[in-house]
Amino acid sequence: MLKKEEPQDPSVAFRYPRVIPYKHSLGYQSKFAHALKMGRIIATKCPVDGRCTVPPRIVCPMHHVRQTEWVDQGQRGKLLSAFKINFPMFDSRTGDLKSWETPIVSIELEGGARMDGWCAETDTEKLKPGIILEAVWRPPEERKGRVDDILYWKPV
Amino acid sequence: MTGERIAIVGVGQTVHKSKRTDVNTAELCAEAVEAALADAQLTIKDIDCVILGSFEPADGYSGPDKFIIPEIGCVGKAGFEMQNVGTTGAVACAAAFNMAASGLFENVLCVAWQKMDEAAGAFGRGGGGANEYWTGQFPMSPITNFARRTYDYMTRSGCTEEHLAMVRVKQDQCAQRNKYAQLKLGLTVEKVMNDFLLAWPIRRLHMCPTTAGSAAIIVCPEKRAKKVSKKPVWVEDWFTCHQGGALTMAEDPQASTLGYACKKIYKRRGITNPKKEIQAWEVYEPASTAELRWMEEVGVAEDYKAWKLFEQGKVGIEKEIPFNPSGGVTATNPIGATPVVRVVEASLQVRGDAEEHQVPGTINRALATGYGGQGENVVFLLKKTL
Amino acid sequence: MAQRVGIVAVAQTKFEEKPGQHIGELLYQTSRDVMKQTGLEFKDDGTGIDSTIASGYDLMSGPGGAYMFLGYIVGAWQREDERVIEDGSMAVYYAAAQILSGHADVTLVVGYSKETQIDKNLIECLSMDQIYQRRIGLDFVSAAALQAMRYTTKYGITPEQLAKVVVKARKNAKNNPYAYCCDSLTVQDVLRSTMLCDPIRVQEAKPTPVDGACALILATEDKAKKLTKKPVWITGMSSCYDHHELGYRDLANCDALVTAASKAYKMAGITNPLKEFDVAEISEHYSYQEPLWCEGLGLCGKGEGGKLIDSGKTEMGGELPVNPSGGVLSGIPHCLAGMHSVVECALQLRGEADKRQVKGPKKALAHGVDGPAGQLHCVITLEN
Amino acid sequence: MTHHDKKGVADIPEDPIVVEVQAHSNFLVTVGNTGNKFLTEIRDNKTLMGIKCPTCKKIYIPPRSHCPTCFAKMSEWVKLSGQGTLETFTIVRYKEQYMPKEPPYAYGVIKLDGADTGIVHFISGVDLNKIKVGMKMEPVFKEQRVGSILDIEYFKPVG
Repeated sequence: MLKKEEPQDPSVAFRYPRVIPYKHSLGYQSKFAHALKMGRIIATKCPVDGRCTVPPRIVCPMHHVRQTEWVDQGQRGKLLSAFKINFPMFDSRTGDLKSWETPIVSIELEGGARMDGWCAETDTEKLKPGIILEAVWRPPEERKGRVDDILYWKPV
Repeated sequence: MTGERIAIVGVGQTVHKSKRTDVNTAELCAEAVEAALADAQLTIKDIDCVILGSFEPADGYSGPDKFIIPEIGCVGKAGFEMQNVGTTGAVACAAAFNMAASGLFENVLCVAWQKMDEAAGAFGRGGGGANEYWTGQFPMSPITNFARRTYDYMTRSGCTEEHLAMVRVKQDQCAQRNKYAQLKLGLTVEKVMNDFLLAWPIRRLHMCPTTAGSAAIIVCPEKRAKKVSKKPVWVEDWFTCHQGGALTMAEDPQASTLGYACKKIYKRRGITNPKKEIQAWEVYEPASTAELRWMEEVGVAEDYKAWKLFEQGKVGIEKEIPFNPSGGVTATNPIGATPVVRVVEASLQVRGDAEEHQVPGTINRALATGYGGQGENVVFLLKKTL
Repeated sequence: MAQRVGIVAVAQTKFEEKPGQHIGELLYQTSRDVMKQTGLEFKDDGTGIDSTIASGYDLMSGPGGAYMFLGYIVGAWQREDERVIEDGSMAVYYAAAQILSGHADVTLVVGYSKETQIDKNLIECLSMDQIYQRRIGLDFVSAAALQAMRYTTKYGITPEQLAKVVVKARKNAKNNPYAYCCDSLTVQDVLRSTMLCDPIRVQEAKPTPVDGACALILATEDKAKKLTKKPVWITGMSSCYDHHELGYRDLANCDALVTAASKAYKMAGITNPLKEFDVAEISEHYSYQEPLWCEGLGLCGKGEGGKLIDSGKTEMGGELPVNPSGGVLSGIPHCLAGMHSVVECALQLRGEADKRQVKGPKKALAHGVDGPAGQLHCVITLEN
Repeated sequence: MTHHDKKGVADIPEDPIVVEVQAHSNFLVTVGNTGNKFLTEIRDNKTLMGIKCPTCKKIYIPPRSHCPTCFAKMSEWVKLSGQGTLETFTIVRYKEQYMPKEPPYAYGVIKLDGADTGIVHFISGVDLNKIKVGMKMEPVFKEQRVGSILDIEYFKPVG
């Protein structure tokens, strides 16, 4: 999808490279980032129906009430779905285009929240919904308070 | 509604292509505006309000309306720009409908565009709508979203890859009859099933292409519409039903507001049997496979059984269910303009002006939608008579 | 207008640098505030808030589609939720049109801006056309400076007159607990401050970065009367585009503003704005904009903006106090200025502007602007 | 599920974090046929061309394919001398990453002779403090021209 028969003449078309810097204030989500650095996953909980959400949300979308309670989600979860992507995509950690060998999995954590992750098991045949996966973290010094501080999930 | 009843009196779109080097973005919009004005037999002087719509991340601009305005001859006119990820064109239409129905304006122009040949390459990094700090940390894109959606659909419904291919072939058959459509490939089920696999079960042919294109509509309140147009298309109702990132795909792979929006809008308009009461459908399917679930959500198929209709050959321009007679989004996708193209196509169907891809019989009512993000939908109902 | 649209509640955050707060917190705080004032909740049966309209540039909140992840905070869960990507005044304009159209009875309007997260000049620069004006590095600051130079030289507006605008803004801001900059400035201080982009000095430009949010609830006439004892009515409104290329315009004029104002005044039946309005909130991102926009708004003749400043008519206690809140020059974030103008006007008309209250106002004028050198103006007239 | 112990969350700090990220993009800007003609004339002939509206009779520069006020299609090119009058100017004294020059430098709007509009460009070849509104200006072209508005290096006072 990149640079296919691109015009060389700037009077026809030219490249406009740009870099937009952002300084995201994580605000109430900071606690979530701190937890990731500590190797833990926490979620906000809706006071009405107890639903836990990752990434954390300031209000419950359905009930529109402030979610102030945080719940530890444990280190394990149930596999919901898994699939592999066969095309290169950007790695937001490095900004590079790369191929992804490992499948993307959706997991329902012990605490009830659902999130995405990578899976160590590359054979998607073996990834049957319902199997239990466990989080494998980057070494503490490499963690940045991002969801990808979880290196991957591996079947228990 | 307490405001004015409104009608679409003119529609226009560019011939959609993967690449346009002869025009810049503003000039691309001008083509659609010219077409809409010609269709309505109005001039730019008649227009008193203009609403613009573009999906900014694919546009290289922050507030692209500013440089589009002079090119479409709208200096000195009232207006503003709307945006809401994939439903951008749809909220722009909704805004145009509101402006016309408010009684403040006589002729409202709505124009939306995307020149994606400019954005290719930038788009992957731009994020394709998945860029809130956390979700952006996974390489999520419409492709992965629809892979998951379709995988989930297949598990629940029992439909096979072959059925998915049938949907794509039907889209292509429709697109071949639409002179504005971009992809006309002469597909067979076998060809689709052997196409490059992006993320199982999504193959490249299943995903919407990148398009340079623009579309425009002109909306008038009742009195004016009756005066200027022989074939006004009445806007019966609309619902910009968003969920604002309430659910991630992990939380609900079938997250969609379409079913809810349709139920609500049908109730409001007294529609009890949509399959019978709506004769043409232009539903925004970013991936051909999504069409199955959308058919169920809008009420033309039972839950998780839409694929059977394809098996039975019931879907097509001359068939029982005329779903996306234009070829849909899998054939043509200038993102910001895509929902406007749906409205344009639905209007043409209602007027009986869709030429080669006209659904036979009288189209009393048509439904068009816009889709965006992770299951956000906007629904429009258009009618032949008031 | 066939019927009136009422503003039934307004809210704003304090404007300041808020690096510790997520955008969502600002949105939640202000939207909850107006919901609390009216007792309204998000409902889908027509008894609560029917729709939400937000304003703000997409690239302000993140690199693309970022607002999508914020919509739920202001009630987007299976509800009407749309966004105007212009200055906040345009969101109010559209919300009022949506109510007039009968499509919604009660609409929540929100605006947010977090300048601490972004490079404001860069985002603004991305509005310029890519082939000619952005190519040479033109942004909103230099575009404004070109306009300021043309305007001041054509009509002989003096640096002192412009400095007075800043002094007035900061003085007024002292009475506004929400304001960001309320330092005591003298004309000399302004004139001695560093030159940013001739003839605009640092103190004559909008302070940045500032964060904040505003929210309003708009309702049909019937509902507004039930929801509050002090509804504020929108009586006239219009927006208008000008040329994008600076060279296509005479920058000493603001034709788009003249058109927008005349349309809004016609709707509201205003013939002598200076006399009929009791208070005005005008979006002035640079000092020269107050006299120029005042001319465009018909508060004085062409080229007489400087004299208007000298006359003291726009000071607190004058014939028509302009920006009792301190306005944008006291630090209202990008994209939010026009919505803030409407919020402040509503507070004035409700008599709830505390120390910055103008005495017994009946009619107010709110103004918002977007685009380089005032390409897109929006005028909203209000009444109590 | 499992018997994993769930811990309390009180020990997790809450102090606010600000993360810096950069969004990169590289858009391909299409100039279009009208812009192409204008830029190649600059490149090949060092000539500034205006375009004339058949209805309003106004001559626009930089050109566009539709009249901004009447939407008439424009195709009649008018050769301009390149000289014009400085309508307004400014001196940029702040630095931003997207600026093509090191401040301080000047922009001006030059109302071109024979056209109804002006063009925004750099002003140079003169002491910045001596730039005056109303000066007669002319373009200075780059030696190496590629077909861009930047092929005009700057405008300078005539003579």
